[in-house]
Amino acid sequence: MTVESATRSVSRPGKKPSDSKATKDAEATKRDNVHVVTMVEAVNLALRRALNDDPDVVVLGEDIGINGGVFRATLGLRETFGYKRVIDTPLAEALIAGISVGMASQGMRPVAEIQFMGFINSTVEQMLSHAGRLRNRTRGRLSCPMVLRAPFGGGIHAPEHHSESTEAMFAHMPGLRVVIPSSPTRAYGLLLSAIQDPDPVVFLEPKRIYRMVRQQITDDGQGLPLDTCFTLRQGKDLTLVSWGAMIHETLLAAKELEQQGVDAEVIDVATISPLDMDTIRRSVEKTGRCVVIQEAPRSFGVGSEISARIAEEALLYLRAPVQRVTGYDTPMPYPQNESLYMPSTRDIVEAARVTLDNA
Amino acid sequence: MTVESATRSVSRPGKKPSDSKATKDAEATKRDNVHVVTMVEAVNLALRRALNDDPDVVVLGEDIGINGGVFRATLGLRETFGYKRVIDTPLAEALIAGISVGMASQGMRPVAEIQFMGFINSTVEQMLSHAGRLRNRTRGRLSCPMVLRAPFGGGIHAPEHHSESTEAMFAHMPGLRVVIPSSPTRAYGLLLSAIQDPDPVVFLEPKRIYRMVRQQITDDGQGLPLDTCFTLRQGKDLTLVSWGAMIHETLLAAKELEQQGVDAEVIDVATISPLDMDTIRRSVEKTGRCVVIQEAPRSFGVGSEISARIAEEALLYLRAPVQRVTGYDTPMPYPQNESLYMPSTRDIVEAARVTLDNA
Amino acid sequence: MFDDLDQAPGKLGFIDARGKSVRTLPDDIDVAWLQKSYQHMVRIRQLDKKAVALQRTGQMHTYPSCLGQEAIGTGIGMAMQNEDVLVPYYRDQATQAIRGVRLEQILQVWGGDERGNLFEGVAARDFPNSVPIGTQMSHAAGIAAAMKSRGIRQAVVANCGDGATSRGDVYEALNLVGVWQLPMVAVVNNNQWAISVPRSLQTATRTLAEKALAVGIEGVQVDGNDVVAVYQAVRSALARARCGKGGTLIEAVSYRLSDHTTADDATRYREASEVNKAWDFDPVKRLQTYMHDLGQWTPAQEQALLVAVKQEVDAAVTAYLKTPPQAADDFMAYVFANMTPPLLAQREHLLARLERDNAAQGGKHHDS
Amino acid sequence: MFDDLDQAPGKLGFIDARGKSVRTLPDDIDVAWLQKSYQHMVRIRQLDKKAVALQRTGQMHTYPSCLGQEAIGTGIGMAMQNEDVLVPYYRDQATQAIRGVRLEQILQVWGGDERGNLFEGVAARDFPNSVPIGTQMSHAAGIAAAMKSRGIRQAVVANCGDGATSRGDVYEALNLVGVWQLPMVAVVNNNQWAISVPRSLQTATRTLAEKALAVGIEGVQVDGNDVVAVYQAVRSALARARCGKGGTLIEAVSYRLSDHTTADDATRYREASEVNKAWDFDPVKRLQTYMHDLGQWTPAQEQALLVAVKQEVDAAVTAYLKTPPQAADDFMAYVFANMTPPLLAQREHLLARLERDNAAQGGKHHDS
Ligand SMILES: Cc1ncc(C[n+]2csc(CCOP(=O)(O)OP(=O)(O)O)c2C)c(N)n1
Ligand SMILES: Cc1ncc(C[n+]2csc(CCOP(=O)(O)OP(=O)(O)O)c2C)c(N)n1
Ligand SMILES: [Mg+2]
Ligand SMILES: [Mg+2]
Repeated sequence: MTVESATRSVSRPGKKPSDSKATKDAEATKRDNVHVVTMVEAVNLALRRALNDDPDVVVLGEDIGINGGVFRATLGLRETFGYKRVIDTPLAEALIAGISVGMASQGMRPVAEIQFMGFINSTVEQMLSHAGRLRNRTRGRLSCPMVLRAPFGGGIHAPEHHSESTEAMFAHMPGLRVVIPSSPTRAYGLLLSAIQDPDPVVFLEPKRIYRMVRQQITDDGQGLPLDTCFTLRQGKDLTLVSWGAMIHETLLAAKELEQQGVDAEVIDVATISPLDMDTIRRSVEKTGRCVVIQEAPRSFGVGSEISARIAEEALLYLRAPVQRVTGYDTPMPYPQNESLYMPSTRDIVEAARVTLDNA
Repeated sequence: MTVESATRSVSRPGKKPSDSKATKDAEATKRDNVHVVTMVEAVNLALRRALNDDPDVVVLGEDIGINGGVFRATLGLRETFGYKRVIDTPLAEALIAGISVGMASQGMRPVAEIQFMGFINSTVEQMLSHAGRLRNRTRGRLSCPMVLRAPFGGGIHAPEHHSESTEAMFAHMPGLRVVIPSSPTRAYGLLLSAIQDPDPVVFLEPKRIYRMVRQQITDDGQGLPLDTCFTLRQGKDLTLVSWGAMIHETLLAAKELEQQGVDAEVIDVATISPLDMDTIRRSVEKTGRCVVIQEAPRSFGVGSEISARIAEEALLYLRAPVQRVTGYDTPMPYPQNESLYMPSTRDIVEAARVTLDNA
Repeated sequence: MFDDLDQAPGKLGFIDARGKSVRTLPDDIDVAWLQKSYQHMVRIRQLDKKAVALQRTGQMHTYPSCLGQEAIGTGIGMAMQNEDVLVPYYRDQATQAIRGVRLEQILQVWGGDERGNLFEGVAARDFPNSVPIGTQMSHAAGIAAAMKSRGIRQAVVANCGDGATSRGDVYEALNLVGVWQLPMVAVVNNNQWAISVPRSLQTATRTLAEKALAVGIEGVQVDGNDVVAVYQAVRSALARARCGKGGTLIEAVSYRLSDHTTADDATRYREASEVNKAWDFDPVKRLQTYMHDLGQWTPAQEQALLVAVKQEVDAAVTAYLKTPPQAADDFMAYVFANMTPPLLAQREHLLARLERDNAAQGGKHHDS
Repeated sequence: MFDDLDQAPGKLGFIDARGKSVRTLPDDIDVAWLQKSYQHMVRIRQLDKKAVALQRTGQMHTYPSCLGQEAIGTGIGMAMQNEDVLVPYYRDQATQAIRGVRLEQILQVWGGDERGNLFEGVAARDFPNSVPIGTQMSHAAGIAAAMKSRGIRQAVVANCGDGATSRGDVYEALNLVGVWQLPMVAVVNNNQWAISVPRSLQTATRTLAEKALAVGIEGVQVDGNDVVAVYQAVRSALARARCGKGGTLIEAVSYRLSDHTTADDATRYREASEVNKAWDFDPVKRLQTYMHDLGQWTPAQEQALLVAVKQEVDAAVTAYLKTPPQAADDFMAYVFANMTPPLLAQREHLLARLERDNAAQGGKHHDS
């Protein structure tokens, strides 16, 4: 996908329409199934749509029922679909993943929520050893159409373990898709596709931007394609590649660069694995310069794969070394020093300048 | 470390000395604490040395007591050091990691064995959320000098889950060291250093080469440096970078290349994280060409980080794109088709040729 | 030997080690049932024997025999209905065979061929056996939850070993069975060893059945060498489960008469005398004695069975050894429903490599 | 309300909800002990109140109050010896404070400053509170194993919530305590809710204490709103543990009177009436009544205590608010004992960035 399908977007990142306008929009368009929503509301809309359209879909996790999830992603679903399809589980993440594998093996479509990505670690055994392998192990006899959702990333001043970005861990696991939306539109469309997908998907939601912008979405059950990058902005001088919440800073950086006369292309990877290198490579072949931006610790991250692939596959086009703007190889600091860890818009602009200054 | 310390090596990879000679050597030299050992015996020797020299060291895991471990890495330790220091645990890997964190926090030095790396997944939560963070979280008040050992990698025709190479998962975790020996000498020296290290170390033992070669080792309690690559072979035309069992094929490839008149440098990364890029970069600056060889699935692996760093830091020296020779993005096949997955010597030679043919 | 193999109060048993009936057999058990169960047990023992022999001669990879525990697998298999789902572990060959998994498929799995997991018919929705200890129990709970949510009045049987009871995920799954009243029967094959670790080093409880108390489900200990006891316990637990009365944890006390697997050497860690003693409790022999004493099993019948079983197993071995190789790219073709672009590219790479190696070596695909 | 807060047979209690003694107090409990416990409880309640207020005014991040559960933390703290080790979870402020963790350190942790975990003195080997639910229990088992292996006759107290009992790692740790006879006392703060999930959705067992049966250790249920009951249960469990008699699981039944944390809104999922009813069982009030009825607590004493506590907490708040910022590179400096070369390079990067941002913004380090 080379241009964002979401031409229906009504607001730009960083500009939040006034609440009253949003409410009016939402009401005016409800009849046509058009909603003006934040990303977390878009997740909710997609879950609602999936529950409505497919009786095999169930939603499960901790505090997702009456509480609507700690981020309210499942708000109201229990009321509409009942406790048998919107299921509060005991406090056991390995179990949540494991029963999802079991349910999915029998043709159900469990959509499990892990409350924060910091608590996803005990699902690794099930995801790596089973979810990603059931189809292959049985040569297609059984399969595992499950989704494991988790809010991820830092910047909300949460306690320890509430700000992790460990997407690289899942990206390296064969048989899994790892999908990360970065706008309401993409949250809606990608989550629907993830649920409809016949294979397991780890769906990571950048919680820092859960409520940052609103977009107008037609709740038509249309998914957006997985396994493809979204080019959010066309440009000829430089390629900026990112995913998740850092797309926000990346777009801001593109704007700042524009003011400096630099025309940056911005690619949202969206599906981290399998990686759509075609889009990225074609862009870099055009621009010759690339900055990859990731929030996760620097080493052995998703950005490393992208940087390596660019250099391996487009070396002759590269007019400067790929720059990576990343977190540090440290745990996320407790909130007081969290911002020291986080990559900033300025870091991206600076890295872009380094690639540009490189003759 | 630019040259292998192990000049004391008495046998070359691929050439196994006759058993009778080995036995004779071993007996002749026992008085001087010199042993001619395989890698798994070297691990045993290091564990024995550590248990002997430091009363705080304990060894724990499944079947490591009277059975001596399923690969016999802990053979005889129970008899010498008793069941209180060589401890069979219940069958629970998360527990093994968790109690190791607890023990280490009080100044003990637990060396835990996970029977196969395929069963390490339930330790991820403890390793990521606690082992790698205890020091940082307490600003140095508590620390976690533990070692988590696991045999890893394929090629021994074992059942499913017995052939995994998930080192990248741990390499991405802040606060952990990930160390991989590829010879008896390095197994002995690196394991001792890992045990003595004040921080947690994931120590992965390439089981395919556990018994491939013997080397003469002086059991003097001397560790080898962590955080450094070992240059196993100097060369000027091309750099081959690998770790673990693939070092075997990498050295064979270097020989084959030599016959073709190509002088390859071979670097054993050894400590995967933190990564000693200096050694690798200097080598590539010299040779201008590089092949990175890893057994793990191709995408988002340790090789991606190395390839990315080379291109980012030595772009102007690169005379051809870095080549990666890797496993595929699939689960390890069941034994019958395992060899289809495994990178081969020929693959390395071919990749080398590609970099060389690139003017 | 740590857990008593004798029948005792609190441990369900019908036919004791000497082949004597100590309790009236359940109504639905007749001679035909006993003979059928016996046949299954003899058959699977023969399969095990062959599999080990194949391994010793380099025609099989690591194999986990269920020697001495045939009554567990058989009792379960006899108790399950077709629409129930089995989530086995690697010593459930007997149950799998009863559910129609072909003997050669069992050999294929351990011979290193994923196609052995292509179960058909009754077993089409069963899980393949689980290698990572304990992890299968939450799959089973998920399947049970799916049944419950779909209003299907069937149940799941999920099995694991004594060592597995130390795993937290087994507890998590059983706890869910309790709190969600799931139609699931968990059978612990307590063969007293987890490789070299005796049952007594796994837990301080007197029985494993009493672990049910921590999760609010029924717990039953049975003589795992008495196929009738296993059958009866599983059958009534399944009946309860199917009608919404919740799950059961069944501890079947038995003994691992073989090495852990062909890769193991049990003489390193246990006494021959212990193993010899355990042979006195052989589940196969006792059933034979019992039927014989009933006048329902003659040497001629035994002879005929041995011949038939040998033929069947030999045929399976032949079929196993004759299995045509998989397509080289099979290990890529099933990772996802449709091969992703990266995998398609990697398949190109694989095929090119094989062609190269074939060209170089005339057939042998590639060495390392 | 799912688990009864009333005292009942099988649930240890000394002072009931009305402040009446229903059982002779243990010998070692005198008026001074009661007054001290009372002071601790009042102090921690005041701290909680201030912390929540700080959060509401933007001077504190997410904070988990222990309102209503002060008797648990206090009873544990009173029962522990200095050389015992505490492995707390995030509602153990009272125990931590008794062990000498400074009140401002508690605030620092939730204010987002790792230095709050720099405990000294008695608490120097204690763990910081654990955020990932349940994971701390195996740390505690490991510490207990270290004590046992070193022949130290002390014990570990490890705490978790009712929701945590669903986690497999909690079971694994307790099972180890059983089989290794470890000197560990596990206290479950059963405050009846895990965020919005009631206790009844976690497990089917009638009590949480009976989970001890599955791991072969002692299980005790106590009135968690009765500081004497908590103290007595922990004290005797510790005594048993220290002399090698193994571990205990103590379920302290209480109620979470506050929101889960300041980020939670409990009115979304539970009735005000339930919370109001639970206030009748307030652990602080009942002890006050009891002492008052004994003639050992006057309004003047209460007044003086409130003043003292307010002063102490205000001082802690002041100290907390005045904490000088950490060095910018502190979050890199303690990842390893010595900064690795990559981290040293990353520190360079960090410092350069800060300099750049300072230059650009005149002080403010950097926005995102
Ligand atoms: C999670 C995990 N850890 C370790 C292993 C290695 N392993 C294979 S079988 C086994 C012992 C299992 O014992 P038990 O549960 O009693 O079953 P049994 O083999 O005796 O039938 C171990 C430790 C594994 N397969 N999975
Ligand atoms: C492993 C893990 N999963 C989820 C969470 C998110 N979470 C924080 S507290 C909590 C509920 C804990 O309930 P309980 O154990 O009863 O303790 P309480 O907070 O009631 O004292 C949850 C789900 C977490 N911190 N850790
Ligand atoms: Mg066993
Ligand atoms: Mg609670």
